[in-house]
Amino acid sequence: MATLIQPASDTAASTGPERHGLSDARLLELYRTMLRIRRFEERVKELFLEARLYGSVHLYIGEEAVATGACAALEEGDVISSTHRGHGHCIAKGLELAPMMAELMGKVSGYNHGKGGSMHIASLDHGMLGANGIVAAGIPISTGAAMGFWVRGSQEVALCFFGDGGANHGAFHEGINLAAVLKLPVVFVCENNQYAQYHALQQDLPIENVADRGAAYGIPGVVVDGSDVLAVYGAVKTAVDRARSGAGPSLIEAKTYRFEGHFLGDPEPYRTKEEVAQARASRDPIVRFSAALQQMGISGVERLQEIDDAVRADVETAVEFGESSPEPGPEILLTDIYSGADADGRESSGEKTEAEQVVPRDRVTEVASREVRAQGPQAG
Amino acid sequence: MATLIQPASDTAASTGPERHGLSDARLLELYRTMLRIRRFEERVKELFLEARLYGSVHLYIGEEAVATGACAALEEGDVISSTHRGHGHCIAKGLELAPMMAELMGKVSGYNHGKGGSMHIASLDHGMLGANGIVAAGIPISTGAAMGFWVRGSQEVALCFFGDGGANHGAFHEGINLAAVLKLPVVFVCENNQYAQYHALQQDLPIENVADRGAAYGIPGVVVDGSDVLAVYGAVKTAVDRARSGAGPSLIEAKTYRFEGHFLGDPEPYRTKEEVAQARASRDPIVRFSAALQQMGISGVERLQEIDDAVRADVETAVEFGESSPEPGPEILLTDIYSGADADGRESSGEKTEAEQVVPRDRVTEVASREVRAQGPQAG
Amino acid sequence: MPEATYSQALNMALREEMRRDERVFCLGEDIKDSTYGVTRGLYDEFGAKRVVGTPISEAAIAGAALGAAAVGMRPVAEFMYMTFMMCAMDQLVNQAAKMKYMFGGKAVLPIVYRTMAGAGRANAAQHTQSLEAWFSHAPGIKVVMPSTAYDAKGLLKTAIRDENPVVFIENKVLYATAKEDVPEDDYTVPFGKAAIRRQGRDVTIIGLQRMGEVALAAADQLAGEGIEAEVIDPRTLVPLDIDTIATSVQKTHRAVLVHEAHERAGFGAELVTQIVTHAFDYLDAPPVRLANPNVPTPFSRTLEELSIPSAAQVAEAVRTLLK
Amino acid sequence: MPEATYSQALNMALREEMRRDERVFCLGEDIKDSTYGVTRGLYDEFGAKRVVGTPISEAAIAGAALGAAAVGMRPVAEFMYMTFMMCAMDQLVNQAAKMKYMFGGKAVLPIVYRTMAGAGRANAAQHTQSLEAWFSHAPGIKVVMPSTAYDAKGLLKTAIRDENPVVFIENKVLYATAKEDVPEDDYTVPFGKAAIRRQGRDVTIIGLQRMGEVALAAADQLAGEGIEAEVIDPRTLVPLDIDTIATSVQKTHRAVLVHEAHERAGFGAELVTQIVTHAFDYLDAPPVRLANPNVPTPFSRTLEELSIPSAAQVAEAVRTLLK
Ligand SMILES: Cc1ncc(C[n+]2csc(CCOP(=O)(O)OP(=O)(O)O)c2C)c(N)n1
Ligand SMILES: Cc1ncc(C[n+]2csc(CCOP(=O)(O)OP(=O)(O)O)c2C)c(N)n1
Ligand SMILES: [Mg+2]
Ligand SMILES: [Mg+2]
Repeated sequence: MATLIQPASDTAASTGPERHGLSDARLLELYRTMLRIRRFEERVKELFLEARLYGSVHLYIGEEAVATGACAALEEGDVISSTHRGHGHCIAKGLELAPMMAELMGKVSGYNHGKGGSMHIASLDHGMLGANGIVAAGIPISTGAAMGFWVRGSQEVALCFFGDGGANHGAFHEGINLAAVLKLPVVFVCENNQYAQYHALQQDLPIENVADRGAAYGIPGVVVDGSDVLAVYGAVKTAVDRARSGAGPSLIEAKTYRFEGHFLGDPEPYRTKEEVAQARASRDPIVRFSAALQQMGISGVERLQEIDDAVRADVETAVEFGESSPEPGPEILLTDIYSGADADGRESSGEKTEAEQVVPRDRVTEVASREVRAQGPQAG
Repeated sequence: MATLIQPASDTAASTGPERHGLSDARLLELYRTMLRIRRFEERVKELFLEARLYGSVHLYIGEEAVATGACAALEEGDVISSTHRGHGHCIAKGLELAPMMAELMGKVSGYNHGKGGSMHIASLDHGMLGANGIVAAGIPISTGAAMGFWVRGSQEVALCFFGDGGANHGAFHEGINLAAVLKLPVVFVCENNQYAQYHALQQDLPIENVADRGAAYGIPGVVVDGSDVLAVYGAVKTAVDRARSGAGPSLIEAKTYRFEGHFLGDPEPYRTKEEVAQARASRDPIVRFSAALQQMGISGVERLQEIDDAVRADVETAVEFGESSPEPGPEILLTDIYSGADADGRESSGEKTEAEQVVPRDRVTEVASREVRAQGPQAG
Repeated sequence: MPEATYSQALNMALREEMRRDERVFCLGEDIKDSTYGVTRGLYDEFGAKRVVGTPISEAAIAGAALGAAAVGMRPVAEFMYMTFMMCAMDQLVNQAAKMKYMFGGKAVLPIVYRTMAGAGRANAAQHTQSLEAWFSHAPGIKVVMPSTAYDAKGLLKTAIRDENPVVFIENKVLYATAKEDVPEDDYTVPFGKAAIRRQGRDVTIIGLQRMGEVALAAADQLAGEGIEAEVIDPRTLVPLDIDTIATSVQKTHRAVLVHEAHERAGFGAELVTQIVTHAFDYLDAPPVRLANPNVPTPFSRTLEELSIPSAAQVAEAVRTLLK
Repeated sequence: MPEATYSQALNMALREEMRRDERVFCLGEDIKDSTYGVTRGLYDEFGAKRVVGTPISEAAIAGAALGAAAVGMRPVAEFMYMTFMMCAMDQLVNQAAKMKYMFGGKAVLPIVYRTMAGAGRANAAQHTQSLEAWFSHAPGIKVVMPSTAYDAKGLLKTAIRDENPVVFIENKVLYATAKEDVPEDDYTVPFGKAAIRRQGRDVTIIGLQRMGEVALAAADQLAGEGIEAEVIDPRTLVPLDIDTIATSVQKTHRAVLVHEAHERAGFGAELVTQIVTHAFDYLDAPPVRLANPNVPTPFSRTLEELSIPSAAQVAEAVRTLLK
């Protein structure tokens, strides 16, 4: 059975929320990150409904505490893999809103030059190994990133987000098992929002918790309240430390709820309006954390309002950036298929690639991790 | 944790082996089946070394109690799926030795007309859905057979053999999970012979027992001594009854050991000769069952010897049948690719197929299960 | 005779076949509330044992359909997007396609693997792949690509009644845009019979599925210039009606192939090969192949549009051919 | 310069590259005791972190290589038999092949996916599949098929140094039978350069991998009859050296393609298409394609032999072409 980490709020009455040693500034940073996700997503929805944005878009509203708490537990150089519902992960990992919004609009100034869109948004520079259109596909990939760190003996950790629906895919089993066998530095975070597209998780999962499957791989399985950002942070931090120490992977299940449809346009035949309204009223992670911050005396309503105003302004700037950016032109249709080669895979230059040089032994780790380290630490 | 079924022999001193209500005749039949497997395989090995037989051949020697005990728990109409190491499953499910041997020789009189060979031997008439060259691939297939029974509401059960190595494949996870979610009538039997080709299971499995993974699907996980045919029978019978009653699948792990190399020609660099010799001396399922039969007073040495003689004669007949059968000719190279169509998928006749008739509601079950019922009950 | 969309026509076929034969059942992800409407309402009529919702487990779906067929049922399995079939290739191609042959013929495997392919809706690279070439390269499987509502219904019925694994490829754009009168009664469209969608003498344009529309649009443009294109829809790739295609090319002396899948090693190459094999002496010029260039489908609408053959491109290719 | 088999030459390449660059590491099933000898001894030299044994989990192997490459390593992943890659197509084609493009170019993914294809050893249908056409249809992946020991070493080195996912197809029969002097020093064989294995004026025979030998054997037979065949080994399919092929066909006016994969939608169709595109006016007859017929590989040696193109068949095809 999975270990249940009690939501911080349950113990709040006696001791106040557990802050896991985070400074006031970092706590406010968590709040700001959650709001950035919320306001970004709200705006994306509006733009979609106004047909100023298009594609398959899956919103993260309601789940903000998971990405935010989890990414806050990472260090510079650590990497994440994500899912089709990836905006929150991007923001929590420190990606900027403007090139994100531009990417959702298919603009050339987007992170992927408009070639990826919402489902494939990525920034290796930030250690963000990509949203993914294929359920559970990020699991073997993050295991592989962890394998890379392990082979070269460096200290980074990989963190993998996936949905409850993904826990039934073969890639879940193979990816986690391989990581467990080799004790790779990776943390698997299941975002259990209780639905897989058009049906409730119960239809798919013959047991109570996804986390209980940790036992099948001899790794810790932990259930955490996914609307409590501090609880998520605490559970993930423990797992990240464990991974970094060489003790291997963990499986963390964050119980959460998505307030919006599966994708923009979802008629939501599978749940009632009341159910959603109740969840919004009772388990909004931002409302909860706002209350906690006030209770802890870290912030008053005014300060939080200021943060919100600033975030909204950032989102607006991102929208303007996206909308004013040019459409990609035909000249980039056939680029970026191969590195150092044309669209047919033919070498595009006679230059020696870096790989062809002899790399001295002691420079390997440095060279190898350079790319993923180019950017600073993520939010939180 | 998996439930451990104590090997019958451990309790033998006090109460004698548990016979699970099997008559003397059926017990002797179990013995005969195990011997048929052993003698068949021994002969296959000789023929291979004499180059009178070829291909990728994986022997079942040492594991006879698993197939025999498991198939004995099935009823007419039940089906099995098998693995690359399938000869034992075939014999236990009642296939005849002669067309089996002919198939291994690639002869037209073989079960598959020489098109399948050892790794694909099959007889749907016997409810034997095929050996399989792909590790774990039989798992979703047997889940599907069980789904077929469940959809039409008939009473058959599917039983799936797979290896310990297969427990790490995505198909294991998806196939068992799907069966568990729908509570399909299927029994998964893991033959844990402690090796997956060239390495010990420990390298792959981060937990003690494959059966412990049952908990990940909310189904019983049972460990049984795979060299004790009665223990296997007992555990599988319980699971088959459970499946037939509508309570869903079970995962049974039979701990066994393969006495021969992974395939014929294996240099066995991964284990010592002593280890093998010790296993042969201490856990030969046939020696054990022979002792039990004598202890229970069911049979004397002479009767067992008679059975052996008869079995050897059968095997010899099979060899003669195979060797005297003709090679397939070019005229069958391009047949059997499609049903009712030529090699390019073009309709080969204007006749209406049975499917094109209107099938009255009450005949459906009968029609649907006709094919798999054509043959009588299997050994045991 | 009511008007029906492609997706409604498919729904009619499923419903009628499920009523006709109790062995027919559907399985797949979210087929109860049916994302694209093809299985809509079937759950209400036939219940949870004939419309089986599964976890997100494509390999298990493919294998389960195979196992059920092996014991006498007639499953219709759905893969939401064709790209997801990549999660199930072993069960589809190593198992389902090969089983009958490996078993020496002693298996009858009536399975329909329904799926949806094509680009044009800004779904990016992982939700747009057209894999008809892969399945055509897998002996034992039949490959069907309906392009009209009428054919969708008739071909799906044929697929369900076929005794072999059939990969039945639907098109995401056609679901809603292809619309016509579709008979409510029982009819089938045979496999291996191409449809001549337009007669012409100057060039043969073969368009797969939605590219048939593109070919017809090009033909309309060309007609204004006095060029009469014959437009052929193969309807099924395996079996392929090479007779109709070759006869047309022998008449027109020129061929243009249009499909959405990537160009390199796509089914267009097979068509070119069969055309030159059967009509070499009649050809005035090499057949021209128009396809998705060798690039994963880009997300941006602007780029996506550039990556799908257009009527203008087809028309231009024909003009060049005729020069 | 010592004589080495194809399998030994591959082993040399791996060892040399692993010594040269610590980012290079191997992963796969049973690569420690190496079933076919390619990775033999590497574990002893480089240890468990550079020669990583994995569970039987092809999708995880493919994805792990991708993830490791994304963080700067240079993995060489092994799939014991090419058919088993069907268990990993999503990771290989949806993920590895598309990632760079989907990410707008911002990923460098130096991965070698080694595997073994071909028939000829009575392994039956599930252990013999040649899938070069599938991977050629997946933009973002390069496809390499060495046919000699020298090329095996040189192309594997190029593959390891390439910055892209490469599907590197070895051949199970050639492992032991292809043998020649292989330099011990560092050399590479470039991608996209076909080798002319034999010069001739009457016909161009293009043989993929082991079918090159068959083509050469046919050429020898034909030479006795005064027919001089040019035999070309493309060596890499993506990129493809169409220049060398087209130049040859423009000279000989006739082409025969030979491969082991199934005929329908095989890479032969792509070759025919490119040849007619580039050399139509030079062709005296349509290119002829010889391949595994559209049938899963049968087990029986007798049948298996019939399912692989033979020198006699190739020679006969050439004679017919020249009639
Ligand atoms: C392999 C695969 N199968 C099916 C889909 C279609 N699909 C996209 S999202 C989704 C549901 C995913 O549920 P879950 O993993 O719980 O994530 P959530 O959407 O709830 O965040 C499905 C079925 C897919 N993208 N990939
Ligand atoms: C998907 C797949 N991967 C790899 C192989 C190669 N292979 C054949 S048998 C085998 C080992 C199987 O081990 P296990 O499942 O324990 O069965 P055992 O051989 O011990 O009976 C391997 C790796 C295969 N046939 N299929
Ligand atoms: Mg979910
Ligand atoms: Mg084993």
